[in-house]
Amino acid sequence: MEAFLHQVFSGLANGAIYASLALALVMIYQSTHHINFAQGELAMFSTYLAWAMINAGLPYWAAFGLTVVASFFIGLIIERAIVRRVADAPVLTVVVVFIALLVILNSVTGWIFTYTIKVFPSPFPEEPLFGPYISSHEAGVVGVSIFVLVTLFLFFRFTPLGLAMRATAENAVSSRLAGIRTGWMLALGWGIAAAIGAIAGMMVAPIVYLDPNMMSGILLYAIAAALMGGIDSPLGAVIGGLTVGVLENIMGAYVVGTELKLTVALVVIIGVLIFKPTGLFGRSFVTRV
Amino acid sequence: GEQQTDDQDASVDEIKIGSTNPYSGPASAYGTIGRAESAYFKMINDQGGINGRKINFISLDDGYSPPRTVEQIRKLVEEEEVLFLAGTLGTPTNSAIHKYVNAKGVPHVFVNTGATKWGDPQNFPWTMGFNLSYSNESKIYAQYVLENKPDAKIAILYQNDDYGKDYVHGLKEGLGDKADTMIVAEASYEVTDPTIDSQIISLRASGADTFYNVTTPKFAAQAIRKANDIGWKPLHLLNNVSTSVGTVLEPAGLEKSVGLITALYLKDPVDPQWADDEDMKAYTEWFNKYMPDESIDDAFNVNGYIIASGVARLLEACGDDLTRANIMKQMASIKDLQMPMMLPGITWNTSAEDFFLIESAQLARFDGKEWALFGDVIGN
Amino acid sequence: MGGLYVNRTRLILVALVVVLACALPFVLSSYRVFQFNMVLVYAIVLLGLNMLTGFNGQISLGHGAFYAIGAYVAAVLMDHWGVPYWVTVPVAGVICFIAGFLFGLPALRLHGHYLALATFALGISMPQILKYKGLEEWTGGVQGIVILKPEAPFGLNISQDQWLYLFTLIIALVMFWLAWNLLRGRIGRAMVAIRDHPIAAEAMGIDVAAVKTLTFGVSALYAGVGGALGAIVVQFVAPDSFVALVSITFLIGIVIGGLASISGVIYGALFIQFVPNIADEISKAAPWAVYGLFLLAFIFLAPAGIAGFVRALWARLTTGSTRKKRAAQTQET
Amino acid sequence: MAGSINTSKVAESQQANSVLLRVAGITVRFGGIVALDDVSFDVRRGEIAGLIGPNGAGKTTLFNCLSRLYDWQNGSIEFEGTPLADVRRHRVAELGIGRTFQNLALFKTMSVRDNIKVGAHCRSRGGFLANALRLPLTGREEPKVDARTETLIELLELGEVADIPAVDLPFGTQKRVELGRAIAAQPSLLLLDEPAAGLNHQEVETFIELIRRIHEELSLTILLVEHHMNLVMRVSDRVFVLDFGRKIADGTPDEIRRDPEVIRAYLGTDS
Amino acid sequence: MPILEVSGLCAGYGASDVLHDVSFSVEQGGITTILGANGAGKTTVLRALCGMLRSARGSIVLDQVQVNGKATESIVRLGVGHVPDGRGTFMNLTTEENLRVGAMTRRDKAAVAADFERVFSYFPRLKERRHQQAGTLSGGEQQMLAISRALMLNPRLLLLDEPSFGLAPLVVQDIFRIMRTINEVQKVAILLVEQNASLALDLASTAYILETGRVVMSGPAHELREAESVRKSYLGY
Ligand SMILES: Nc1ncnc2c1ncn2[C@@H]1O[C@H](COP(=O)(O)OP(=O)(O)OP(=O)(O)O)[C@@H](O)[C@H]1O
Ligand SMILES: Nc1ncnc2c1ncn2[C@@H]1O[C@H](COP(=O)(O)OP(=O)(O)OP(=O)(O)O)[C@@H](O)[C@H]1O
Ligand SMILES: [Mg+2]
Ligand SMILES: [Mg+2]
Repeated sequence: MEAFLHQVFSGLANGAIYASLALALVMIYQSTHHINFAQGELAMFSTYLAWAMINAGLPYWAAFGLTVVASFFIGLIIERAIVRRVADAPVLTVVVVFIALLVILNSVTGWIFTYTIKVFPSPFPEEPLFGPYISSHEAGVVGVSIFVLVTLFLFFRFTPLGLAMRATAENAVSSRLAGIRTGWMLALGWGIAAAIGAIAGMMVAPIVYLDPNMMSGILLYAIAAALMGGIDSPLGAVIGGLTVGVLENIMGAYVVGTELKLTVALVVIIGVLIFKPTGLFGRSFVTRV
Repeated sequence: GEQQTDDQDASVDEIKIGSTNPYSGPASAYGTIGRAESAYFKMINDQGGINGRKINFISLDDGYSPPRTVEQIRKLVEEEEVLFLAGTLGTPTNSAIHKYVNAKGVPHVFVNTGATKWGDPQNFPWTMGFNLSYSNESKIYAQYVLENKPDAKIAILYQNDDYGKDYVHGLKEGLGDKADTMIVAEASYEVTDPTIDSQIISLRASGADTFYNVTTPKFAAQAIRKANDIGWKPLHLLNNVSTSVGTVLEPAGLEKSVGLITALYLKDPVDPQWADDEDMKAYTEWFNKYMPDESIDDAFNVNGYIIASGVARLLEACGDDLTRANIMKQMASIKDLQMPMMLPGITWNTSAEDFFLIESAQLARFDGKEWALFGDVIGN
Repeated sequence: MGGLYVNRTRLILVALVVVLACALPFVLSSYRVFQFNMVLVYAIVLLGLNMLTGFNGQISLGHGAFYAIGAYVAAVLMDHWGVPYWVTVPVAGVICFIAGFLFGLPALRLHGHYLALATFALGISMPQILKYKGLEEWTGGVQGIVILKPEAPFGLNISQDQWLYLFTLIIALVMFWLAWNLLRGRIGRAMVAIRDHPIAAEAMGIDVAAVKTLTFGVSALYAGVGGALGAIVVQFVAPDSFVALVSITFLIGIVIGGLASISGVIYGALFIQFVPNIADEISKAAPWAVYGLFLLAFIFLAPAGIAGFVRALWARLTTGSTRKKRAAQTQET
Repeated sequence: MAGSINTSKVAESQQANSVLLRVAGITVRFGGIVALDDVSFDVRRGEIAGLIGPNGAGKTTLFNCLSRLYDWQNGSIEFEGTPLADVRRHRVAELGIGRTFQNLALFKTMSVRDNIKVGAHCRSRGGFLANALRLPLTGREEPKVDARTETLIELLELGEVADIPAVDLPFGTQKRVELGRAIAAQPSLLLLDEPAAGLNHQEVETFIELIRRIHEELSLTILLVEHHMNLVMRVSDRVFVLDFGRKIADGTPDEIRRDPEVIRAYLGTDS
Repeated sequence: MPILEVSGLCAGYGASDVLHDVSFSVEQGGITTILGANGAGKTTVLRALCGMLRSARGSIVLDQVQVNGKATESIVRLGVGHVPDGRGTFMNLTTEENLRVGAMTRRDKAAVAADFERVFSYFPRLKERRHQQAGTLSGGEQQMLAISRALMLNPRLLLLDEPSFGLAPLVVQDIFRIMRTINEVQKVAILLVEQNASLALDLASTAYILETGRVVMSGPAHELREAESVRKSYLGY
């Protein structure tokens, strides 16, 4: 029983990691209707920036803040310089651009910072929170995810900017006819997503260590989480993330063993999607003729 | 297939050597090994080459994908017409070309993985591995456990690929009849897993008092830290792949690493015990000059350095007889060779029947600062 | 899709390419022949994927899985039962067809990103399944299977590489012919109609579910045939040969080549075969970055894929009439 | 197709006035919205029936039921005696119900010609195998489809644009393509959802001619939704009126034009 | 002083032009209508005005500001409401969100709230459907929504591309009444593209006839109403 609980808590902790990146995916989806495969690498790159700043002697929170801001601008610039050019292209073309970004970021980071793992500090205290079950940092990640979730939710639901972004993602032409500066909305979406990604990266790195491939595995889980929760729902991303985390642990520890746990977890997720094709919390939209 | 005999003309002033490494893709952390090898040969060439010949080391990217390895090796053999192959990295990748290079009669030496199959002169006379084989290393741990903790309950964490499985297999062989009773839990992970926390929890819950940790650096660091954090204090046997003080133990926490036991055969540039070692000085000097952008912490570079120096040594031994047959002959007649950066007493030995280059290691326990070697050099 | 008129210039062009392809193994070195052999293999796989994703609009990020199944079917048949290599190819095709069809059934419920995820999951899981203990007896587990290279038959005096290339070429030509027939006829129109407007397609009497699942099956069949040929050419299969990246590479192939274009898959195959090597030659420090830059450059210069680029060029060269140009934009070659 | 004129005339006289489509007590709800409320009517073979009503009255919803895109909660629909509830979506066209869409549902990237060919899908045969292997069946079927398509292209005067992707055409032309696509399926009942929307006066006149012509030549039964009163009243034999999902009137155009309820709910005074 | 003055406008999609040397104007507070057959280029004119066509050349002056080459959103922010061809509904937003998007550029909260009530009073149907996903609205309801969305912008110049499209006769009458009201009460200038020529010519003061991308006739609406060719093609008597 103790081990079981332990698995559940550890799953929740992992799930919070997935959720934090999944939130960035939801953000970019809401504002561009794309799933950004480079989101993980972008987050990883941001985390290296933070690491470099901390190494250069900056205090944690200063580095944190600067990184979030810098990442925002990096996202903005990537959108304006690269993604913008394929705005009217078919989805798959955009996907290839994302893949290009992914490999470039991964490779360049490895080149600059080498592939050895780096320790990234946690802003939370060392002592565990609930006995050995969950460390303060892990609890902190959960907290940060929930904070980002609530912020995003409020942002999209209640601010005009959030509405403008959703409108732009859905119908850029009509949005422009409503006077929305769609170019900036897309860039802003990228910026915010990159900033959220940076937070995710800085939350994840203390747990998995910082290395250029830090996010590639996590991205997969984050995508699964975001889709299971519903790609347009911040709440879905978090619940999806936590579910995937726990599901995977339970599968691995008690049901199918570690060798097939990912496979089985994915099968379960797809099963859920077949049952509910827009994810657990995703809104289903009707297309009528 | 036809056997080619396009051995290189001894009169040429350049020796072409081929290799593959994952410079791109998810395994690109190993890329630094290839870069270290290239850097070493650069140094050799700067010093005038070997027997007056420059070395042209062509190391191609295979992205750790077997089909691409086949392609690149064919390019090296058929287009570049390299004299031989050295330091090709990875088990699946080398498996893909194993038959081809032997059919072609191209020396395929210093194969950079620890699988057992690289030492099979009967069937594959052109292939010889470099590392202490994973299974031999495992047997050292098995022997240690059998002697020091005969009623150990062992839990194993391993990477779900041939590297991991070779280790597990070796341990089971080493434990013999007792394997079934002693091994109480096994858990695997995929390289794409973000963490191995769940596996550690499961292994601990099995009631094991001995932990066989067969993981690559990142996961090793995670495992050491996690085991410690949840208060699991087993006899912790760590595979040689991840013994780097700089890139594994420091990230895991030096205090959390106290008590780890491993089998060592290389010197670690970060381990303070070698600070004044002559080998290490030469290494550091070379590193700072030829690999200024890379990380000295990274023990992978040592691997590349030794392979390259082994190749240099081999060419010296070949003299002017740069035929493929002679290369294999020299490769298979190494006697008690003490190479730089190898632990004292760990020598290279081969023969026509024995295609295992490194067959010994010495146990070491981490004391929070350095790997304290103990016991004799084990193996032949 | 429209106006797939077989005019004379096109016929001549196709004939020229075929003749060139036949001559290739007799003028190039063995190693190059091997590379072009892989191009043919990839072209077959891409053709299937393009059918599914380009023409039918079902995104697959997991075709590497069917490629793997095809490869393993061939390897296991040859290794375990000594089945002749040429028999394994159709068998792999049929098995993959069934696998693809079965996967296509639940996939019917999923759309867009959700389908992409489901297929991606398949691609990710495949290596794990291949390593699985329960299948080890067949698959050789992590060790994989080494296959022998076939000799040229009928006492032909050509090398193994040349023979394999020609063998692959014959199969590729057949596969292209079949795809051409399929895509330009009734079913091909139905596939595109489903992609463009599934509701209207159904209202026009197209059995959307059947066409989609069968397209999935056929597309997997192509991947399986490609996989089997790839295994024979490389002479080795292992789980590490079929990681998720392979699926992504295939996707890159069809996009760079040109979505919903038959000729595009050849360009795409050339790209995925040769560009990584070029990247490697440019930089050892960060070859992936170079590869990524190549990707971006191609996308920016040829947003409709190389096939689209060639088509536009062709249109500009041949006629000045705007009508034709416009028609050419969405036509496929 | 052209040859069918005579035979169908005979058939028409035999079956004249028989019920082709029977809608009985159909109710459709979306959450709280009742889009159709116990609607019943018959369409007789060979007639042109008009279906009018205010915006949101449920006309398109009814069409969507007829093509099985929507499920209804109550009631039944029979087409030539077959209960539609038992018919799967893609069988509807084969059964003989063809339609156009209010907001256009063309296959955008396909040429006009191919759009029309897809319309003929349900009247041709040949599956994956036959197509891929070019079995004799395909050799027989494709020319038939080609011929039919060319006839329609001519009938609808689409020759100029036959090779242009549908998406690049002006709205009115797209509507004509949709019409062509629908009749390529050789339906016995043609559902037209606002076919004349966006046409100017002269174009409406031409369109009326066209409707009459295809009605005649192809011996079709037509159910027509339109807000263009001039058109509806001139071509329809009978008109049904929906309001808030309920049928509020049916009768000849003259009767409808005078119906006070219809005037109040729909026509207004100055039309 | 015209609020909109267009001269020598050429524009198209891709290689060839659809519009050739089109010139017209809309008076401050006036109503101008453009009539023309299917495919004549009416929609293209409106698109060009709003900077939606990169190929557009010629001069477009909006209230003394040259707007050629400006981004659509910048032109819109000068006070141009556009009811586009095809309605441009945000299918996955609710009716209310659609309207809020329409009012996105405005900061005057109270006035926006008042405008909400105003468009709901014009189209009670929309109020009933307030929280419904706009993509599920009926065609006519979406048309009402498109008009309302443009009104929410509180424009000075309203471009209407077939506002009566798909609307029931009664609603068409309403719409024209509404247009007249906003024109008279709020002094909104209107450029109207409409197939219902009779109503359009009644409402407008100036009219232009477009044929294959060229203005072939123009003048006061009541004069055009009498012209033989206009009567035959557009009015039917
Ligand atoms: N899928 C749906 N979900 C929710 N409401 C719907 C759906 N489809 C239709 N409705 C509602 O049902 C009502 C009837 O819609 P329908 O499209 O049938 O109207 P219509 O008579 O065709 O109107 P119009 O003349 O404007 O096209 C509308 O009020 C619409 O909002
Ligand atoms: N997106 C487009 N791409 C290419 N050609 C187009 C596009 N939109 C319109 N056209 C072409 O431009 C010409 C003018 O079209 P436009 O839509 O301006 O006509 P219109 O007068 O508004 O007609 P309608 O009465 O159908 O609305 C037509 O020939 C049409 O085919
Ligand atoms: Mg309707
Ligand atoms: Mg128009």
